[in-house]
Amino acid sequence: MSNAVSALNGKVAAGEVTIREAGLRGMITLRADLSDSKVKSICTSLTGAAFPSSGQANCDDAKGLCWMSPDEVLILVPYDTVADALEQIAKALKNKHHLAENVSDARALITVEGTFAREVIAKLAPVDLHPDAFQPGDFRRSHIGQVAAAFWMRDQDTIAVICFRSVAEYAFDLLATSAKAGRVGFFA
Amino acid sequence: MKRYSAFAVAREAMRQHKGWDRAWAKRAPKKKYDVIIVGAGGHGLATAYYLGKNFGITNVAVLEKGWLGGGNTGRNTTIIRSNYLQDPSAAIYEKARSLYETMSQDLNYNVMFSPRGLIMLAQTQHEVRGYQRTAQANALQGVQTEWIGPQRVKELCPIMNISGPRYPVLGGLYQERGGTARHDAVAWGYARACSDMGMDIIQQCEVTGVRQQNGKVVGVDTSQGAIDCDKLGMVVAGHAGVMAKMAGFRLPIESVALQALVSEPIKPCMDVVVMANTVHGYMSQSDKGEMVIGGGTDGFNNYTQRGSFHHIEETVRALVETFPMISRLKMLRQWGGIVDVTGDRSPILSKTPVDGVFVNCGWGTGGFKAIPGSGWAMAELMAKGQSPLTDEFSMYRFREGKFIDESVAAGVAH
Amino acid sequence: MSTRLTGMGRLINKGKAVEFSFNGKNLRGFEGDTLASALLANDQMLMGRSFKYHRPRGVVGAGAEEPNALVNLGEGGQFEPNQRATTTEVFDGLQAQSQNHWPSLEYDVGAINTAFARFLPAGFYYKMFMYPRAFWKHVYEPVIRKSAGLGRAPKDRDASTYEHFHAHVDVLVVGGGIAGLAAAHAAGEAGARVLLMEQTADWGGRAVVDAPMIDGIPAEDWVKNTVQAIENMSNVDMRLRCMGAGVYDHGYALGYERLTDHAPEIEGPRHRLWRIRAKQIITATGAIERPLSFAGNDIPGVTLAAAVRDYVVNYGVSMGDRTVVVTNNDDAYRTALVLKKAGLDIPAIIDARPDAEGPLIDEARALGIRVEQGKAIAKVKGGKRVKSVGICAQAGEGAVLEEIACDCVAMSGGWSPVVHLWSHCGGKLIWDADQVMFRPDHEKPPTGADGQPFVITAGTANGHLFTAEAVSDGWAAGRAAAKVAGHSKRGSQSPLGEDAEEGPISPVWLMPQGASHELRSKAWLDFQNDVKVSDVQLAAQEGFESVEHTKRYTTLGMATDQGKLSNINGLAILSQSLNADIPNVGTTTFRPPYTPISMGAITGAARDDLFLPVRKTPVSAWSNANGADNEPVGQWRRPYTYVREGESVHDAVNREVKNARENVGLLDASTLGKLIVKGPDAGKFLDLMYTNMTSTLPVGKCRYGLMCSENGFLMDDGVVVRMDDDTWLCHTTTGGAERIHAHMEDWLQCEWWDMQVYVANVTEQYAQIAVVGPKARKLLQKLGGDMDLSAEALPFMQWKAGRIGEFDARVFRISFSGELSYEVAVPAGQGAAFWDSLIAAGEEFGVMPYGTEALHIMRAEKGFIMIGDETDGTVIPQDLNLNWALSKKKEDYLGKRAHLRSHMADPNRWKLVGLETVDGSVLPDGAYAIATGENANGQRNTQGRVTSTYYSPTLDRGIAMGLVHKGPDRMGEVIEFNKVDGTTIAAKIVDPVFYDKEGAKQNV
Amino acid sequence: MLTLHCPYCGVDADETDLHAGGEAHLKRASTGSSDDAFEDYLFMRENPKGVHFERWRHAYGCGKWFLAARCTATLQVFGTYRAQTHEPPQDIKDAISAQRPGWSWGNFR
Repeated sequence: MSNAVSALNGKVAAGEVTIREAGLRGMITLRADLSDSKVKSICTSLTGAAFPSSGQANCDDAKGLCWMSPDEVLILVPYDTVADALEQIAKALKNKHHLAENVSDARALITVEGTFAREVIAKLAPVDLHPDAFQPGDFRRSHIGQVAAAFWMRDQDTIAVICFRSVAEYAFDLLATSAKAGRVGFFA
Repeated sequence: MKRYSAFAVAREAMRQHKGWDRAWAKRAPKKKYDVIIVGAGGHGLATAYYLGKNFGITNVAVLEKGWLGGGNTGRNTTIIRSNYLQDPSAAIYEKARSLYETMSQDLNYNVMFSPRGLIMLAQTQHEVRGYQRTAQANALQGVQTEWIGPQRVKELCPIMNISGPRYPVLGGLYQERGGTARHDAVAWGYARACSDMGMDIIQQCEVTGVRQQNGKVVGVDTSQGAIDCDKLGMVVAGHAGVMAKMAGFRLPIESVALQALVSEPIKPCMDVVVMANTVHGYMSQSDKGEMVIGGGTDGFNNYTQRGSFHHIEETVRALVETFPMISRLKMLRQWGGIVDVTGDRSPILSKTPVDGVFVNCGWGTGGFKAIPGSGWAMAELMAKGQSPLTDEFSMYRFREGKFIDESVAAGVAH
Repeated sequence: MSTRLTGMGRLINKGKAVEFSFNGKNLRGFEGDTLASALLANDQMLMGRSFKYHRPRGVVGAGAEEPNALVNLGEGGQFEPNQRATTTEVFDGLQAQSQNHWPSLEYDVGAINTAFARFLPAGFYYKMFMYPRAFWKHVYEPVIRKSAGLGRAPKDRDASTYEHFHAHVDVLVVGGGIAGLAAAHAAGEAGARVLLMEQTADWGGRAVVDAPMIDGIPAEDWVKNTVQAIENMSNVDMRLRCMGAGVYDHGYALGYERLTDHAPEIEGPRHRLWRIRAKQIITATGAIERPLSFAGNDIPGVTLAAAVRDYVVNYGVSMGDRTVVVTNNDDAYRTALVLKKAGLDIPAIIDARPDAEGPLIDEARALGIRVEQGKAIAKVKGGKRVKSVGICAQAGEGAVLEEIACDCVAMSGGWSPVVHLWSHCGGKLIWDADQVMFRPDHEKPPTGADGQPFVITAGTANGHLFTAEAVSDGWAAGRAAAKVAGHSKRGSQSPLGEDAEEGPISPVWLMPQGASHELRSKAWLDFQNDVKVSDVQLAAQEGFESVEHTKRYTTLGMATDQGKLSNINGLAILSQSLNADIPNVGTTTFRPPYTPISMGAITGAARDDLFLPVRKTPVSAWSNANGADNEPVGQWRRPYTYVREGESVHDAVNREVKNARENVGLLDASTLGKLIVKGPDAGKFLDLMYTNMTSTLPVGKCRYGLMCSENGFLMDDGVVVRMDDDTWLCHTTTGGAERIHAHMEDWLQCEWWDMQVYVANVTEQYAQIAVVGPKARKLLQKLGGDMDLSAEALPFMQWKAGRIGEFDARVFRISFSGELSYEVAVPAGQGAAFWDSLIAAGEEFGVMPYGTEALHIMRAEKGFIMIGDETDGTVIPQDLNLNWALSKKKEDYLGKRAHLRSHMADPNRWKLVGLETVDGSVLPDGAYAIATGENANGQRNTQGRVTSTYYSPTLDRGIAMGLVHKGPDRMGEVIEFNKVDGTTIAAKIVDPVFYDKEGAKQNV
Repeated sequence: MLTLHCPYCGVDADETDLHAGGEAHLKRASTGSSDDAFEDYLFMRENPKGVHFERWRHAYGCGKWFLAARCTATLQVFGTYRAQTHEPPQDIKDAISAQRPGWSWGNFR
């Protein structure tokens, strides 16, 4: 859709750690029996990513899979391929109890990039972000400040954060404020 | 009993204060009492006091497993108000509030009741309607309250930010004769008056069993031995469920922790009590100058008298928004109280399945303000078997689906 | 006088002077000074006034325990009251003012209270000010209040910022003295992830002042080496100016880091609140020296002995020229030695012990210091400054043997371990009679989530007052904590300390032992709150036997230092008064924080715009730019109305109603909850959730659904849509989206877990816009697209998916206004553009947006109920005449059983009706219908109440809905409603549907 | 400030990520039940000072409800387990017995 815009339309707060709303992202929430091989294979074929185990995310910039709960996986695909992906899921899981919904417009993806990206998140979430405990591939659902958020590391200096669209501005400002307040030096 | 007065203080000052007696006598338990009240908190002591004062029943013991006034009586934010919506609540809380007006004189003990005025802020349209409804109800209940606009709120409490970016103040329900009192003094004053009537207040005495014959209470077992009685009042707040179990019945009660805190003392800057339910905080300034702040309760059962820090955070956050000047004050002390809440968040003052056993519990976060009214009503219930003030607060209302729900006016019941 | 010494002061940089002001006077200090040391260096001994008697107060300590030297600090948005001068580092431009006096610190009118002190004993206010009754509020209390409080109330908005930080560690070490350093070092070497925090600006604690040897080198060097070793460990984080504020359950701890208080020019947050989860917590929090209780011990110049030497060694400041040391232990001799060696005069050491011996005493004697044993101070003379002390026998009643001129008294009553952090989560204490202190009882530690101990106390805080045992205890604690956390790599050896031998301390709770009442009433326990020995004794006499009673009756320990200096001394006096042993009287509970922490730090970043999240719909930006007068609905801000220039809010609402009734209006309904419920058992499940039948709804159709709680009360409503064979879309109220989603998950997960149903909350996936009014169809048709929106193709209560213009849309023909209405859902990303298209295309039809108030009025005109107005948590569907929505066919649904209870089946319940005032005016919100007489409690009887009331622009009169006793049977009857002014207003009971009863307008 | 282990996603969740849901193992009384049974189900609570069973939702996490055995006097957690059960699993009961011999709660012991 040509006139679709993401929650913050690519807003950026640049600094030592840069906060960036990532723009339109295709997201599908799939609830199903995750041990089912057909479920796994459709997820993998849509994204090219390995099916994640509990607490993991296998994502690159455009595509990937995030383990949301024992019966839910979040599928990331390019925004304009969602309808097609939903059709493929429906076909693949025909006669299997499942729910697949487009949530691309319900959420915002914000990236936190910079040398103390971990600390920006650790200021806001009750989660151990120490390199011993949180590494690329790990995925965590929790809250930042007062809103629900899920995040994973794309690389050592980049964390991707997903939140609901309605609070994207709050989440962005909170992350930007935390980044601007500077380094704590705890994860040296 | 030596009467307290400025004259008595002056006289004693001349002889090094050697003449002051014990505020309440220290006695060993007798073999038998007409009435035993378990729990020497404000409610238990007030019950005993009014049994003596209103009904001439003075062969009474008040048993306390710790020290008197050591539970929620001494752990609350001392707010007194009666601006409740539902008739039964308004009746008992207004009875309490009116008794507070004369309590210092009645007890000859200065409880420092300070009717400095109380505002419940309306910060959403829903609250505006809810408090207007309460003001209408109060007018018919004989409770003096009024709906006031934001400018009047600001006049009464100049340190308040009434145009915050999130929840501007749209007005408030104002009770001019609401306020605060010195919480410990309420317990001590009642204890002294009870002792003066010849009642026994027995501390460090834990009840371990309720003895019954043919479905009627005949006494209690305690850490200081067995004591007989004709009637037994259980006024033990958070431990009501545990005591009910001893007597063989169940109660719709859960005990959770409530958070409160005070700031360091500063010079007077706030003459009213302010409650902001939308943002979950309330604040007043004590006579010592501390800002006394109350917050929310945990959602889980807890007997530890310490709660979770995130409630403090939520409350302080809201109050910094409402009163920006407190940001650079410091929290001096935080503590938790264990409050007992019922299925409809209203108290139970009731007969029980055991003949002669009465229960008074479930005051949740609203107990302190109710103390004299609760004692008055409970004494009447225990002496006469019935009281119009307690009729609706029966423990059997849950079975009938007849609740007393105060949350409906957006007023959190604290 | 107090003054700066040459050649001393290990913490100050004499090369860098700083300028600051105190009470407007410009003074100089050095970098590294505290405000207290800098004031003393300027001979400013008088720093404040006490709370009750306004007595002159000088500094009594040198650290966190200080009760006296509190100041108003800074100005404007940087102003802060009650700052301890002893923990405030000076910086250029610091402005401080003393507190609690009028007109000035030197001449305080309030000090007259001292003259009346004998009339103001403990608890005097409970016995006075009762008569006449009205005087309390109007005379007594205002006077008491005016004299209360300490610091000034801030006026300005806080100019600083704050932040939080979550840290997860294996071992948290609180305290950077030698024990804490050893612990952190040992735990770090073992491989644990360690956080070490120290509340002051320097490592080493007290050991560096007293300079014992550790591992064969002076403590200061050992500290330097150890700090360096720890800094080299990547697994240990070290924080200065960071206090362990509290230990909570399950290994939670708070750290309070002060980042810019000492240097306001640093950018960034002022304070950082650390929210820590630690597997093990080591409290190496040291000990605090106790004052001695003798008459006049509150006069400025009477100071803790260790503080006196701290000022000399750390800051090169002497408290006085002639210092009398008074003690019951050997440690205070160190003060005498330090002072003597600094060239200061020590007229005498007064030792209450009759026959103490040891190397420290020998050394004092060797330096020519007079040591008086078995002696005590009978009385200190002086006003704003010590002038002399009278010496007497400790065993006597205070007969003065000799008067010694001096300007400083250094006192030591022994040491109390800092056990606050140990105690809060249940750690117990034992009384150590030999050392005369409460120390942590290792048998009864605080336990964590696994039931195992999670706090280890180390060093002086553990009762180890000697260097050797303190440093090795810290080391052992570090090893032990790391091991519990799963780390036990081999490390270096435990450090070895050396100590001078010390003789035993002797408990001295009152000086002299047989002090008269006159002396006891001048012997202070709590310096800030003015609690004296005689006050505690009076409390005991009056039966306040529990330590909690005594504390509360006398206010002992309730000052801003929370009894750090007074608790144990007060407890000892109480136990003596009761003839009981100290451990049998017990201690009060320690509550966090250890020292006060700023509200700003607790708030963190959540202030101003970040105070609370505000939820925004795709249309919010347009609304806010076009006159929206918002109202908070949960975390959303919904336009109440869109006000045009020159228009009142009331006018705007009426305009919006009229326009929607006559032309076409747009409502941003995006906030309504949208839940997808899907699966083979979805129909069965929804039949349990809703009171009416949902499973039978045909695909393509919509139905109004009602939800009750298990307790029978109405909790939500909304339109349910059948999407396909096994999928339903359930609309909820705005506030209901998350709540009802969680409610459904709860039942699915915890009760009916065998059902094959999935639920997804897609509320925010769609912007939903209600296009309402007689011209609604024309407007949508003008946009084009591939859908036939005619009455025949899309009748009332049906839905379709397709395209409107270029937008992907689902169109629901539902109406909450009584008008022809389409609710159109488009993906949220297209929401703003879709709204813009409607506004642009609608111009010719007179399109206008409308807000929640117009929505409310239109639904009330139609007699539709509103959750939250007609319902308040006490209302059941039967009360609202919604029996038609209570399925009789279904065996079970939530609320069905509840409705069978006697009170809910009571025919006397108040029921919904419409209300029309006789005079056409608007009924007041929340008014009650009065009935005759009063109830047993003297309250006016009532027979109903207003639930919604509005001015209807459509009917040009007031309309209302209400619940009235047997209301539906009383149509046409006129009843009276109360007004707060005491008058009443008459209203007729009518049908609640005021407008278009046949539904002709919505069904076209 | 509790930390509870979520048996679904394996996370040790901070209390701020959780939502407390009251007493566990309530037996639903529906149509056909007596007034007593219905009152018991909706209102009567064990509220013990000691071993307790309760419901928690990993609200900000995986969204799943789970059950916890916890001591209300010490806040010790004996274990958490999935909600799809009518009584605590044996290993949870054993864990409690090891720490609190002779415990009982409702009909469980």
